[in-house]
This record gives sequence, C-alpha cells and structure tokens, in this order.
Amino acid sequence: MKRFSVTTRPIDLDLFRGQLTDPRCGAYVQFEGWIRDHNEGQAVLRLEYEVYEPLAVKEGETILSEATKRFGILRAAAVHRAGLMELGEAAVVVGVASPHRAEAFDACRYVIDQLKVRLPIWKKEHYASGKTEWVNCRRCAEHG
Amino acid sequence: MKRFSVTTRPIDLDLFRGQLTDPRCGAYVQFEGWIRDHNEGQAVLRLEYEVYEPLAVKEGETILSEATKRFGILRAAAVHRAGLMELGEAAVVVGVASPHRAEAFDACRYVIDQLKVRLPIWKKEHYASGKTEWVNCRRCAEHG
Amino acid sequence: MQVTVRYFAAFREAAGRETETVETRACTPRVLFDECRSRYAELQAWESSLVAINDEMARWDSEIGEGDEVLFFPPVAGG
Amino acid sequence: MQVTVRYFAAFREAAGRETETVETRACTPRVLFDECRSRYAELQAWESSLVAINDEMARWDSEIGEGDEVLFFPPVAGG
Repeated sequence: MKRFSVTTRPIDLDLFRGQLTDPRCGAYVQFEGWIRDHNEGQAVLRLEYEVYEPLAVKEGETILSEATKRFGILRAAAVHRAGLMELGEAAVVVGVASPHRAEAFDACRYVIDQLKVRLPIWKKEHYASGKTEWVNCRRCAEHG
Repeated sequence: MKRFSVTTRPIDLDLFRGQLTDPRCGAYVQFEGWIRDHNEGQAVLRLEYEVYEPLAVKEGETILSEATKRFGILRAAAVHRAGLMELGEAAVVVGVASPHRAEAFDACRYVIDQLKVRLPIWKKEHYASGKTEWVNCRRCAEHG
Repeated sequence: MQVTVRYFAAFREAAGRETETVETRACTPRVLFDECRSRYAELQAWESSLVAINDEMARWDSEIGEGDEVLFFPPVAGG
Repeated sequence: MQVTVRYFAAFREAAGRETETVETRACTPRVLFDECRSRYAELQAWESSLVAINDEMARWDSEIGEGDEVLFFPPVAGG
C-alpha cells in the first residue's frame, strides 16, 4: 500500500488505520480535516478539491519520508480526497504510529502543516448563496 | 453520552469518533495508546488495567473540562480500558474536535498527558517469562 | 477515631488486603500510611504515590476525620 | 523555442484553457507567466503561486528548456 494516496471516494478510516498498526508502537495519532459548514461568515454547502495527482503523490511521499527521518517515527500515512465532497466528510487523514507519543504528535502535526502548503491541491467552496470560490485565491476568483 | 468513560470491552472507534462530529469543526485529532510487545527489554504478552472507576471518571471529566476551557476546543472525549487486554488493542483513546487544527493538537496532547499522571489507573504487564509487574512501581512489585 | 483504609494495585498486594477499618490517632494520610507500613512489612513508601479521602483527591497532609475512607494509590500508570 | 503551459484551478478558469503550446523566448517561469498574462486579461499574479517544470517543483527563476512542460499553480489549499 502506498503511504500517500488520493481518492475520489469517502476515506475508509478502519482500512487506513489498519495499515499502520505495529506491535512496536505504543502511540498512534490521527488527524482528520473535516468539511466545515462555514468559512469566513459564508455557509458552505459542499467542497470540491482539484488535485494534480502525479505531483501531489510525489510530494506527499516526500513529506512522509521527511517526518519519518526527522521525528524517528515507525509508521506514517496520509490520504487526500479529490473531487466533490459533502459536509462532515474527511478531506484529509494523516496517521502516525510510534513507540512513544511525543514524536507521534509532532510528526503528525508536521505532516498536515506541510501537506497544506506544498501539495498541488485546490479547494473550491460552494456556498448556500450559489456562489463558488477558490480558497486562498480571492483575487483570482473574482475574475474566474 | 459521558465524555469520559471506562470499559472492559474493546473500544468501538467508529462509535467513539461518531459522538465527536460537529459541522463547526474543521479539525479532529485522535490519540490512541496501543499495547506494545516490549517494555524495557521484556516481551509483553498482555496487560491488565486496574481502574478505580468512581474517581477515574470524575478526574477524567475534570481534565476534559480543563482542556475545553484552556484551548477553546468544541468537543473532547476519552475512554480507557479496564481489565485484561491483548497486544494491539487500544488501551486509551482521546478525541478532540475544533474549528482549527492548532488547538485540537494542543488539547489532545494535554488530555493524554494529564490522564496518564492523574487517573487512579494501574497497569500490570504480563511477560513471556511468566512474571508480572506493576508498571511505574518496581519496588512495590518486587514485594508484591 | 475510626477510619477505613483502601489499598490499590501494588499496595493491595503488599498489604495482602483491599480494605480494613482501623482505630487511629493519625491526623493526616501521611501519618496513617506510616502506621499501616509498621503492620505490613511489604508495604513500601513510593514517592509519587497519591491519596484520596472519600473519593476526592487529597494531599498527604490533608486532615482526616472520624469515619473517613482513606484511599492509598501507588504510582499511577494509565494510558 | 516551444514549451507547453498548463494552468490549474483558478488560473485555468482565468486563462479559459487548461493547456497550450507556445513559442517563447522566456528563459524562466516568471518571464513566461508575464507573457501569458499579457494574453489573458483575467490571469492575475498571486504572490504565493507555485510552479513546476516536467512534474518537478521548480522556482520562478529556474531555467526553462525546449519542449518543457511548465505548470502554473495558484495558491494551494489542501487539507
């Protein structure tokens, strides 16, 4: 199983977590990014992620390798959704297993922080008003 | 559902996570404490937790309330196993949901750190050698 | 006065009992614990032990009253 | 020389196309992007935009060669 993957279907959390179990590990930290119902005062109905998969997968693997080396954890994986999503679904899940908890927390935090700024992934919010907007890109969106 | 609970059965992770979903939250952090197969060089076969439930539940609720106030998170819960457990099972699970991820990580970390030092819970390890030992209590155990 | 003592985990195994009712003049859990140790050779002090009185966490120098239940907790190890 | 340009997300919507092949003398992605902006009024620069060349992350002052595919990424927002 690849450590970083992109999927257009709901993330199977049991399957995801299952791949990370390890009898040497006493600590497991999982982060999930959920679709909120509001962003900057606007009611969000659903989201759409555009993912440039070849580079997202390559960069995602790089980030997981960095975390493994830097924090000395034993297992790490992440999965990101692509396409249209509904409220309450997980857009991204990161899991880290390690003998002890300090490095599991630090590594999990590192992975999600890096994924958010380095992966070629774009989020379009669909609002109750009927408008859509590319997140992080207000000026582009005004013209888009 | 109580935010802090003790159970003698395997923790149902879907149910646990389900109680924490919240459309206002964009971040969810979950910590799991797993039974490792080794501790300080000895092969661990299984574990036994003794829990003094009346006080453990009271103190667990207090810790979750502290985390909620201190970090401004929206939802937090935790569950701890009691009795005999096998390798690979989760002994404790902590979940925190919040609008943003920074406080979800910090609050989850706070809760597990505090649970470990404040709850009247004792861990007895059963080793491959046939010996047992109360963790954190080597001198007591020598006489026990 | 009369108080109830409860031993947990390694303390219970060292004392060979879970609970007992004792006549004591001990005014704090610390003094009471020392009395108990004098009865059970295997009961060792342990620096990060905790104590509770009537299901409330307490300090080793808290005050004990008639009829209180004093709980002796060896070093905890949850999680 | 000839290079292929790919636009993503908001950039694709602003340019009205996903990909195009252009004749250019631009030596870096920055110069190439400015040329593209001169053709598409709605294509705005954006300070945290990223760029890749042939599926490798690159810098705005990296060198472009004949036949390269240059990918323009508006500010990313994963997670």
